[in-house]
Parts: sequence; C-alpha cells; structure tokens
Amino acid sequence: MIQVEKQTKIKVDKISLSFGGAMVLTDIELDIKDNEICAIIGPNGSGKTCLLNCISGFYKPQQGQIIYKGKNLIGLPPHKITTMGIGRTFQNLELFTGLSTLDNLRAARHLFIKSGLLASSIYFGPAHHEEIKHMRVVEEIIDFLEIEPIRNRIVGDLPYGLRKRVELGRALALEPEVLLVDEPMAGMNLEEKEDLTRFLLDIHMGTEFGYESEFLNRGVKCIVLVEHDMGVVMDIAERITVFDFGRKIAEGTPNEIRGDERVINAYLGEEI
Amino acid sequence: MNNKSNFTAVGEEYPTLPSYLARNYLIWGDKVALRQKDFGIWHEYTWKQVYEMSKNFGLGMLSIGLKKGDKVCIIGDNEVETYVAAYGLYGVGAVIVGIWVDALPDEVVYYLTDSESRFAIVRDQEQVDKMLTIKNKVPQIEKVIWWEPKGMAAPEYKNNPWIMGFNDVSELGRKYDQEHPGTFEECIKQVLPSDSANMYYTSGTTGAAKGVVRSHSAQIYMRKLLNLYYPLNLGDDCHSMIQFASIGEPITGSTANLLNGAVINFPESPDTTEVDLREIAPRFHSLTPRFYEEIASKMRVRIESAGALKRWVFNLMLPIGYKVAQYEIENRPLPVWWRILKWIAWWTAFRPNLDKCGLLKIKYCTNSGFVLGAHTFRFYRAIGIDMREFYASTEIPIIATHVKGHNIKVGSLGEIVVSVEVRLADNGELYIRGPHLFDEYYRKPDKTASAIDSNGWYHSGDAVYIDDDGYIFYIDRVTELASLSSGQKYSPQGIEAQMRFGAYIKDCWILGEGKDYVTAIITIDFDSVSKWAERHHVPFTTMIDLSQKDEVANLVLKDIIRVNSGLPPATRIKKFAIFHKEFDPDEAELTRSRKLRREYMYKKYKDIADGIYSDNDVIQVSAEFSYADGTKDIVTANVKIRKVPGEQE
Amino acid sequence: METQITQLLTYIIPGISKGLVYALIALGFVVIYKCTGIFNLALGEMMVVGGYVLYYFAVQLGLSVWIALILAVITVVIIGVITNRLFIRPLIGQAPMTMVISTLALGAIIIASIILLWGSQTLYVPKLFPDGGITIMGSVLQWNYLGFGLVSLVILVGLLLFFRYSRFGLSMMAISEDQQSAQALGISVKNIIQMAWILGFVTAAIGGMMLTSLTSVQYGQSVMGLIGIAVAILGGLQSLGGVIIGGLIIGLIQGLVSGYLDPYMPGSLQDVSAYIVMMIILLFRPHGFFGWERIERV
Amino acid sequence: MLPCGIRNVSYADQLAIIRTPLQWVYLIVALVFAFCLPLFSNSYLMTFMVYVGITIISALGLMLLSGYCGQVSMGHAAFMMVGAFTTANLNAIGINFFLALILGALVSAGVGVIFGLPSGKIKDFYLVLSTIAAQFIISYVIIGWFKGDVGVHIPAVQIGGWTLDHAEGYWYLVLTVLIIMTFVAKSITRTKIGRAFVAVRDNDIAAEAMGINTYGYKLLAFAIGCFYAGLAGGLWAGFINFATVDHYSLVDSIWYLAIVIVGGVGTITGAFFGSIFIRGIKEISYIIAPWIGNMLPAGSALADGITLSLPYLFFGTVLVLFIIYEPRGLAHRWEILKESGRLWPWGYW
Repeated sequence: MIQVEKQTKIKVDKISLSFGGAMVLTDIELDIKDNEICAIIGPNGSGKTCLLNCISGFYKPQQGQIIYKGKNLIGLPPHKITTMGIGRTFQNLELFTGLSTLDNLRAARHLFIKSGLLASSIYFGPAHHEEIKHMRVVEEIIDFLEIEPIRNRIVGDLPYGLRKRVELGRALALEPEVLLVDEPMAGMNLEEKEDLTRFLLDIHMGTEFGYESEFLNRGVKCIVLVEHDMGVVMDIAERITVFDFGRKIAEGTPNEIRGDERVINAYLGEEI
Repeated sequence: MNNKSNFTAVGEEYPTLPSYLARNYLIWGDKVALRQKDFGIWHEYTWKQVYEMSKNFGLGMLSIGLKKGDKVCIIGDNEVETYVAAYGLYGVGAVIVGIWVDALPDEVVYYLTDSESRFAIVRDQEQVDKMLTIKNKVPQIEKVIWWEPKGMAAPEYKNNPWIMGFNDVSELGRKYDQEHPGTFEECIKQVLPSDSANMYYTSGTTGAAKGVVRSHSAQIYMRKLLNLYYPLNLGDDCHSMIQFASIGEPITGSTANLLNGAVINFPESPDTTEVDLREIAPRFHSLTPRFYEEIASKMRVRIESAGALKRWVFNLMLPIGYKVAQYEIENRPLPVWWRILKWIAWWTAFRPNLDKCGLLKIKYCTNSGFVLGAHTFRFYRAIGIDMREFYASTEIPIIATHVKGHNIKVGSLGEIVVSVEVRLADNGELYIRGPHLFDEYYRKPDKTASAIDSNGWYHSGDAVYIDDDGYIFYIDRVTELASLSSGQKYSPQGIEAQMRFGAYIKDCWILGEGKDYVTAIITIDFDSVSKWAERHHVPFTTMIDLSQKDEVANLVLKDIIRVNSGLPPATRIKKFAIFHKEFDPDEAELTRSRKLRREYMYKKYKDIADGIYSDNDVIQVSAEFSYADGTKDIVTANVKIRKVPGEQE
Repeated sequence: METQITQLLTYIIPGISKGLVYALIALGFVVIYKCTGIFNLALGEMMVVGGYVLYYFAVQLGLSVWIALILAVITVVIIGVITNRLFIRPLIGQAPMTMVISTLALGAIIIASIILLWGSQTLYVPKLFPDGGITIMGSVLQWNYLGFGLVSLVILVGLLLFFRYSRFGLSMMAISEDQQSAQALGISVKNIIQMAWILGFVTAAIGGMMLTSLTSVQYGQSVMGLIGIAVAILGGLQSLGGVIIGGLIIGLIQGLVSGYLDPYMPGSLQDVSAYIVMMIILLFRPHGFFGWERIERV
Repeated sequence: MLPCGIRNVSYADQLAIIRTPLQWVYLIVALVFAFCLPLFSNSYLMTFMVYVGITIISALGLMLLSGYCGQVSMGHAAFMMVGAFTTANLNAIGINFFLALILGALVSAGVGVIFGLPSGKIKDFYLVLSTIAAQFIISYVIIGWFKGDVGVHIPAVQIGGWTLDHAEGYWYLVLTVLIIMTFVAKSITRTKIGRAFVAVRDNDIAAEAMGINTYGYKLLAFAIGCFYAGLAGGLWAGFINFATVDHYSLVDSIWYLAIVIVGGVGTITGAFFGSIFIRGIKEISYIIAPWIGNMLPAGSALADGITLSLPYLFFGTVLVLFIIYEPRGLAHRWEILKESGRLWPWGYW
C-alpha cells in the first residue's frame, strides 16, 4: 500500500450546539483528513449525526467554526456546502420517494447540468444533449451499485436495503470530495452489510471498472462514516473518533480504540 | 448411403467455425453480430469489431503460452466477452470446455482435471475465488482469466500472477498482432474440420460425467441440418442463455451466429433477463420442457390474476386456438371462417399475450431434453407458437424433429431428419448414425467403444418406438424405465413432465418401482400458490405451512386427475404427498439441467419414499434446507399423505 | 385637540370591540388547528351560518333576540356534529393538505345550502343591544360596540380558563403536542377532535352573529372569516391567548385605517389592511407573536 | 410498458416520449381534430372550448407551481387578474395586443415572485394564507389604481387583416398558445428544473443536500406559474373584450386549485383532465340550474337560489368525493387504465 500524505480536509474547531438549552455538542474538535475513511462512533444520542448536520449546514452551531477550503461553513446554506463538494447520506432516508431510482440519481446531477430556463423550456438542443450525457453517468452509478433491476421502480416502493443503496448512489452522483455517510448499516442484514462495505471500499479506493466518468474511477478519497456497527467500523475505518454525550471522548486507530477505557465504559462493556 | 446426396445438398464451402468468422468479417463487416445491454441501453458490436476483439484475445492467449489443440475451460454466463473468447479460441485451434456457472468446486476440479485444461476463462470475482479455493487441486491450470472487473481491483487479485484480466490478454494480443501481422488468419487456416471444437460434459444422471468431444465439422453439420428445418436469417435476433457447458449453446447461439449471421443478444444481468427478453424478442427458442412449462404456467397465472374481462376474452379465444391448432397439427387446410376466427383470436388474445412474455417475434420453438407434455404442447400451438419436438442428445444433437408442412403427431419426437440413419436394437434401444456424430468421450476409450460400435452406430440408450409413418416415440432411457411389481412398465419422467404442466406445480417425483402402484411426491410453485392463497384468503405462514394446506392439496389434485385421465389405469397415481420444500440443484436433488436424481433422492428421502406406501397418513420428513445467504440447517416437517379419490389401490 | 381625541376614540372603540370579535372567531380557528392540525378554511362560512341561524330564529320565527341567540347556538352545535361526521371523521389520518382542501369543499357546500335556504339577498338581524350609548369626551360610544367587546371578552376569557383547567382542555393540549402519546394516555382522539371542531364552530358562529347583527348578513361576508385567520396567525397558532392581542391589533389597525387613510385612498383599505398585516407577519415572523418555530430534525 | 421488441440503443431513445409509430398517429390525429373542431361545431361549443383552452393554460401554471413544486397557491385567479389588466391597460394606451399579452404575463410573473417571497420561511398552509392575502391585496390595488372598479375594454384582437371577434377565430389563437405552453411545461418537467421542483416538493431537506437552492426554485416556480396565469388572464380579457375583477375572485382561485386536485397533482395531463372536467361541471350546473328552478315554486328562495348555489354544491361535492375516493386525481386513474390496457390480457407483469 503506497503512503499518501494526509492533510486536513475539514477542520472542526471547538463547535458547540444546543437546542433551547439542551447541549447537543460541546467543544467538538476534529480533523477530518484526506485519503482516509474516518469513522465517528458512539452510543445513540451522542451527537454523531448532529455533527454531520453541522458540517452539511442543516444545524447552526452557536460557537466555533468548521473550516473547509479556507472557508467557515457555519452559516452557509446546505446547498452551498454541497456545491463546495461535500456530499452526504441521511440516517433516516431522505429520498424523493415519488421519483424512480433513475430520477432520484438524475436529480442529484442537478449541480452539473448547466442548461437554464430557456434551454429547458425548448428542451431539444442543448438541454437534450446534457440529459443524454448525464444519463450515462447515472447509469454507471447504477451499474456500480448493482441496482439495474430497480432502475425504473418508484423509490417509495423499494425495500429498506435497496433504498439505502439508492441514497448512497445519489450522494455519489454529486461527485463529492468529501462523503458523509450516516449509519449506512442500520437495519441491514448480513448480506446487505457486506455489499455496502464492499461499495464503500470501492468508492474509497476508486473503481477500476472502466467507467467513462472520471470521478467514479478516482473515487471519493475522504469519507466520514458515522456508524453503530462496530465490526464494520473496525474493518474499514483508518481512524476512529468516539463521541459520548456530545463530547469527544477518544480518537485513534481501531486498535487504540479497542483498548481505550472510556470507550468501553461508554459502551457499557458492549462487544467491541 | 443415400445420405451422401444430402451432405452435398447441405454443402460445405467453409470447413471450420473460425473460417466462418473470417467470412463474416469480409461479407458482413458492418452488420451487427452481437448486442449487449449495458448501462441501460443496447450496445451493438459489428462483425468487424467482434473479429478484431476475437483476434486480439486469441493471439493474447497464444502469447501467454496456449498451443493449438489445448483445452480451455469457460465458466460464465453468456456475454460478449464469452463469445469473443470462444471465437478467439476457435481461431487459434483451442478446444472449449464449458462448465456450468453454478458448478460446485469439486465438480469443477473434476472437469478441469478430466479435460486437462491449461487455462480457465471465468467471468467474475465469484468464479475467481472458486478457482483460488481449488488452485492446489488443479496444478495444470496456468492462468485464470477474468473479464468482469467488479471487485477485482483488490490487491490480493492484482498481485497474483496466476490471475489475469481479459483486457490485459487482449492487449498482449494487440502487441503480438503488430509484431507478427497475419498470424491469426494463419492460425484459422491451420484449423482442420476434423479438429475438436468443443467438449461438453454430459450431466451425470448415470455415473461420472463424460467429456463429449465434438469436431468443427460435427458442429457445422449440426447447424446445417438445423437450417433445413429451422432456418434463421441474417440479423434475426436470438437470445442465448444456455451456457457453453451445454450443446444447447451452439444450437441457439454460436453456430447460428457464425453460419447464419443471427444476432445474439445478451441481457444486462441475470436479474433483468425477464425484462430484457421482451426487448430482445427472439426469433428462435430451443429449450427444455421445464422452461416451457415455467413460461406456460407464468402466462396462466398472470391471466388468472387479471380482471374478469381479460380472463373472459382469453378463455373465450383459447378454444378457437386449440381448434385451429388441431387443423395445423393434422395438416388440413383451414376453412375460411376458422381463418377469420383465428385472426380475431390472434389480435384480441394471443398476440397481446405473446407480446407480454416476449415471444411475439418467435418463428419457431423447439423442445428437447425430453418430450413436452401433450397439454403444454397443444397449449403453445394454440396460442400461436410453432412449437415442435426436437430429438437431440449431446452426442448427436439432431436426430428427429417435427417438420413444417407434415402432419404433427403430438407426443412423438417427429420424423428422422435427413442424413441420419437409425436402427432399433432388440431391447428397443435406438442406434443412430450421422455426419454430426461426436468423436469420442475424452480419455474414456472404453466408454467410447461401448457407445459407438465398430460400424459407426451410436447406441443412444433411449428406448423408443417408431411407427409406420416413421415417427419416433420416446419411451424413456432404457435404464430409467421403471416397472411395477406386476411387471407393468411405465415412465416416471413422462408422468412427471405431465404433472409439471400444472400452473401450481413446480416439481414432481414419481415413485412405484417394484411397488404395487404409482405414487407422486409433489413440490408446489411457491410464487403462484402463495398468490393464489392470498387471492382466496387462505392464511399461511411459511412454505412448509402452505404446502400442507388442504386447499392447496385440492388445487394439486385437479392436475393429478387431469394427468391420470391420460394414463392406463394400471399406472395411474393412487397416492400423493405435497413436499414441504422445493427440490434444489444446490442440494444435488436435481442435476444442473434440472432433472431429478432419483437414486440420490431415494437415499435422501427414504422415509417418505417408503412411508407413502405405508398406511399412516402423516410422515415426518427432515431435510437439510439452505437459505438465500447460504446458511444451512435441518428442517423437519410433517408431510401429509393423501389418497387420490376414485383410484382404488 | 379636543376634537382630535374624540375622533380618535370613535375610531378606536369600534376597532377594539371588532377586534375582540375577531379574536373570538380566531379562537375557533386555533382550537381546531391545535387539535386536528388542519387549517379550517371554512371558518368564514361557519361564521356566516351563525348570522343566518340567528336571523332565522329572531326574524323568521320572530323570537326575542336573546332567546334566538341561545337557540341559534344550540342549532350550530348540531350542525357542528353533523359536519364533523360528514367531513372530518372520514378524513382523519389523511395528508393535512387534503384535509384543508376538504374544508374548502365544506365551505362551498355550506354556502350552497345557505343560498338555497335564505336566497342570496342581504338580510338584516335585529340589534342585540339598544341603540344610542354613553358620551365620553364628546364622542358617542355605541352600546353595541361596548356590548360586543364585553361579551366576546367574557367568552374568550371563559374559554381560555376552560382550556387551561378543564380535563378536556388539558387533553386537548396533550393531543396538540403529540397524538400517539396522548392516545397512550387513554385520551380518545376522535372525541377530542369532535369537541374541538364543535367548539371552533360555535365560537366562530357567535362571532358571526355579533358581526352580522352589527351590520347585516350576506353569504359574501364569509371572507371576513379570513380576517379571523389573519388574527390567529398574528397571535401565533400555538397560543390561545395570542388571539386576543392579535384581534386587538387588527381591530385597531382597521379602525384607524378606516378613519385616517381611507378618505385619501381609492377603494377601502381597511378591508385589506388585515391581509397586508398578515403578509408582513408571514414574511418576517411566520410563527406570530406568541407562537414558536419548530426545529427541523434531520 | 412498450411493445415487445422495442430496444433503446441510445439514451435519446430512452428519453424520447414518443417511441412507437402508433403514438405518432395518435398525436397527429388529436392535433388535426383540434384544428378542425370549428368546422363541425356551433359557436356555443366553440366558446366553451375557448374557455376550456384558456383554463388549461392557467391550470398548467398552477400545476407547475402547486402540482410539481408543491407550493399551493390560492391566489391563482389574482395573478390572472394581473395579466388581464396589464394587457388591457397597455392595449388601451395603444400597445399591440400580443406584445401587451407577453408583458402582462411577465408582470404577473414578477408579482407572483413578490408574493412567493414568504415561501422561504413558511410552508403548506402558511403559504396558502399568503397567497390568499395576495388575492385580496392584488384586487385592492387593481381596483384602486388600475381601473379595476370600472373595468377596461379591449377591442377585438387582430392578426394581420383577420379580426378574431368570434369564438371560432379565437380558438385558433388559444389552441396555438396552448400547444406551445404545453410543450414548454412538458419540457420543463422533464429537465433539470422540473426535477428540482419535484425534489423541493417531495423532500426539501434532501433537495438542499443535493445542492438545490430550494428558495430560489420556489420563487422560480412562482414566476413560471404566474407567467402562465398572466398569459391566460390576458387571453381571457382579449376574448371577452373586457377586463374586470369579477372574473378573478377568490372563488375562482379555489376552482383552479380544485382543477389541479381533480386532474391529478404532478401531471401535465392532469391540467387537461381537470380543466375539462371542472369546466364541464360548471357548464352543466349553469344549464340544469334554471331547469330545476322552473320545477320549484316560482319566487321561492329555493327557485332563485338554485342558480347561484348549484355551482357551489357541485364544486363542494365533487371536491370532497375526489379527495376521499380518488385523491390522486383523474390523470392517475387514466394511467392505471392505460397500464391495464397495455398489460392485456395479463393481470400484472
């Protein structure tokens, strides 16, 4: 394995978040580095997801700042942050349930389709060409995630496992530099977990499936994985941060975390 | 030998399969040869492209040490790469050994060692892993070549010299071609008609699998004979889902592609086949009864579940279809009014129905393997498909068939095809001789000797009966014929085929050898039965629960009575039980070609096989049961034994 | 100076009392919203129904006004029960938007039946209070206005106390917080919704009776119900008390506008002033003065 | 479900709406029929058809705004009013009708955006309220400052030497506009913008996460929707040669909302079905009301009330019936029928 230098991608600097008095996050400090899968674990309600929501702009921390590409993300609207190259999936699926799988992914290509109102209302011409171009990209994602059979199914009717997959694909379609994955394994059976793990690794390493779209071959180098399933985290994460009651209680490699007292306490001796 | 004339009639301007590849490159260069669905749309490959790709691959194989006459095994579903590889290998004179994708590791080991293959070309990670697990058992394999890159990026594969990518091989080939141009063409010339082209392992219903070696000329004669009865034109769409492991492949696929220029279409993925088949709309189907029965019951179930109007119209038209079919079967001219009715029925019921299941463009369907149940056969002809029996075996792929324009005897295998001679042995066994006979069982001279006698007769091992008009009627394998204690002979497979026609019956296992009467152990088709149960508000929890419901039993009973009506009273089904699970190839209960493996079944399920003849009406059966994710455990169930009313034992 | 104040008063007092009536109507709206979570766009029609029913008893049957009033209220309760059964019950559990649309349909049907029963012409209801009034600082304060202000105030306060302390009020609060857990507590959501619906209907209707007895009754006035909604928004939908403040503000604004702006503006600005206020509120403080905004959980 | 044997060999095929020759035939037949309609129908029917056509144009706008982007508007008629009066007033000061028409639509779009502004902070019902407010404020402004109180006269529309003072003639104008605007609407819905609209409707959080500026698209939806409304309003005024506030009341706004719901939320065809259905109902109620009235004792409240009340009654009943029994509208029912036809003779695929 060739060593790549890991400079900080996102710097979370002492952020605190509270909902009407209730402290959800306190003085969180975190360096999300490039070229690694960084996992955030912790018991339920320990503020993992809240952190993601802060990064992707859905929550506005009262204190601290989140530096990405030299900008402070706090205060920016979510769609701006997405445009800056931070894609995400949601813990409790947020899909466009009325649309087909295909259209869900196409909707995610929004950022890259340039044709404006006029072109769209004429359709034939530039808009048409763009649609075709992006169909290919979307289809490659579908091929990558092996969801061809449900291509034209309405997402609302799909089983949970497949929906998760579609959502991952949708995040992928944003061609993000940083991918925030929120509890991808929740409610999955063994097989689905294996598949998803495989996909995540492929995304991280970059695929070599001879796709046309560069970003798929390149892959997403920086992945933040919020997960409850210890096994998976220990397998694929290179660095783990542990949250408890909105505080960071530990950080390190899987092995360091295994041994860490506070972590074991936080999990009340849960099998790690 | 009056056959000689027929040979010349068939003609032989191109002696080998690769020579056809070269011809097509010249005469059809920009015509479509293969069509693969990928990324949601159909990608077309012209003969030029296919030729180039095959050439590169073939030469690539040479440059990694393949010699003319080497055996190379192919494991993978049919895709463009499969065919490119095959054509490339034909070109450089290698012999293709097809192996079923779902073959168990031990089986693979056997095939590889028996065929002395030097290379393995496999589709994907799954197969590569399979190869890796058996690596030390097959030392003669020099390289494993994969073509589906999914999951192959991992270092343990990349850094393993034993494993190689399809494209890398082609790349080597491209270089090789630049260094010595014209090599491939030269190789093609080197290949002789008598050289072996393919090896097929006959599914082991009896003993260990034997490698049937077939020469180029044998393959080509096979296609030319087929063309006399089932001509295909340039650009006709075909769908070849039969893997290279079976003689069915050249019948539906490669030879049609090479000789006739039919286009082979490949679905996107196994899961989308059903959808893609409609888009392909193939012109020619050559399947086994099992598939036809599945399709037929699919139609029936989906029409059953339709609204009243739809059902009414279809059921109104079906009799017309049968009547018209009867005219065609008896080869009588169709009266005008029946023509009109036929037209109406076609447009109101049959055409739309065929359109739904993708059979609309079908020119002919041939059934082989064993005889198609008369009901199914008539049904297909009724709904407007030119269904014909087709008597074939791996050793000699076309022996007899129904002929358009002759009258069609339902239940027969049709008439002997031109250039084939037959002779009936005293024990009723059929001896055959013809130009497309196989060469030998690979490395089994004794077996070969016993199969092909000194004056070239092939002992088929089929017990048949030929009537005065020269129609062949299949009785059963000579070895498979069973007889009751009374000595009454009957054919289990025949009855099973009839049973399987039932929309709700998946499989059937007929017992009775040495017993006083015939009994049946039936497995229901869970999909259709559960749908039926929902529609009729029959509550159930599992397959096991459902299978023992009395309502379901009555459902099945209808079919038993139907089948019994067509049997001599002595061999009618007297008792039956509905099995609590489906028979499963992965548990070796069926062969890969989905035939029952009786001896094995009898061993495995002895308790019920005997119990059904005992007087107790519930029998506890315990069987290993494997879940989708591969985990297994023992399932025990109480299977009810039921009597068929009106049949005294 | 003197005259200006008198003038001011003559605009303010009606404003206040009208505002209180609005508050009453708005209360009907809020009650229904809190329990069922739907915007009742039939509010105006409910209001007008009050007026017509009152007219029926007071004029067509010629009963004395106050008896008519009581009978009218009873009738309205009955109508409330019926409409609840016909329109609300079947739709419980539907998407909120469809419920709202169905209230539109309800409104249309009410109007239709009103026209069928009373025709389309304007009708006049006898005044509840004697004419004339007391004179403060030279300006005459109509008994009507004072009366209505007082009555509405009493009803409002009464209802507020009822909601705060009665069992029904509390369970209503519970439901508005969280239906599931409310059910878990053994509160029959169906009944509460029915109660709320009737209450809302009655309050709106009473408001209607008063307004109509001030002026006249005509089905076109149903649009005034929308002013009630404006008031509710202004006060904040989560708070019952807010409606009083909201009502007063709107009422005052209308009074003042009618006095000081309308003379110099084409059309009558006082009718739209409520909507302009609502628009502004929606733009800058959508949850109103006493409401609170929900945090989007992602 | 396409006929068997039709393959997409390119994404252009996959995206195409019309895939089989038969579909082309249907389309052409339909168009020819529409254009030949005046040849075999009286002026009463044509007048009705013109109204229907204009209604559809307006409904398309509301469909995009409410049906696709999910921003329910109860002030649609008001925006038509804007279009009507702008067109009329501009026409009155001597600007060519068609130019005035376009300008009217644009102005209406602008006004729409203004009243769409709250959509940044508020959703569903609240937005409904702000659109209701729009209804009143707009009509107040128009009555106050743009001759709304007396109304504005528009001379018969002229194209070249041809005066469209009769329904037959005007029908062609309306039809052309309708075809163009339908095409535009369809195009918008099948491209970036349409998908963004649906994204905002289905799940605005996810939409934001997809980099879609939800607020921006809501405003855009208002602009487009109100542009359609303005266009329709202008055409309407042009047809009856008069712009008056009475034709664009809150009740009409509600009718338009009903059209969208009855037609089927989120479908272009829905706008057609809805408009024809609702217009039909209104027409029928107008026809049978007097007929019923005559059967009732003359002079009774019922007799004179029936004419007025019947539309309300129909409206209420139809709406509530649809909400309870066919919440996804006629278009959905139509789709089901079509699918069932294509599955013939199968029950499911």
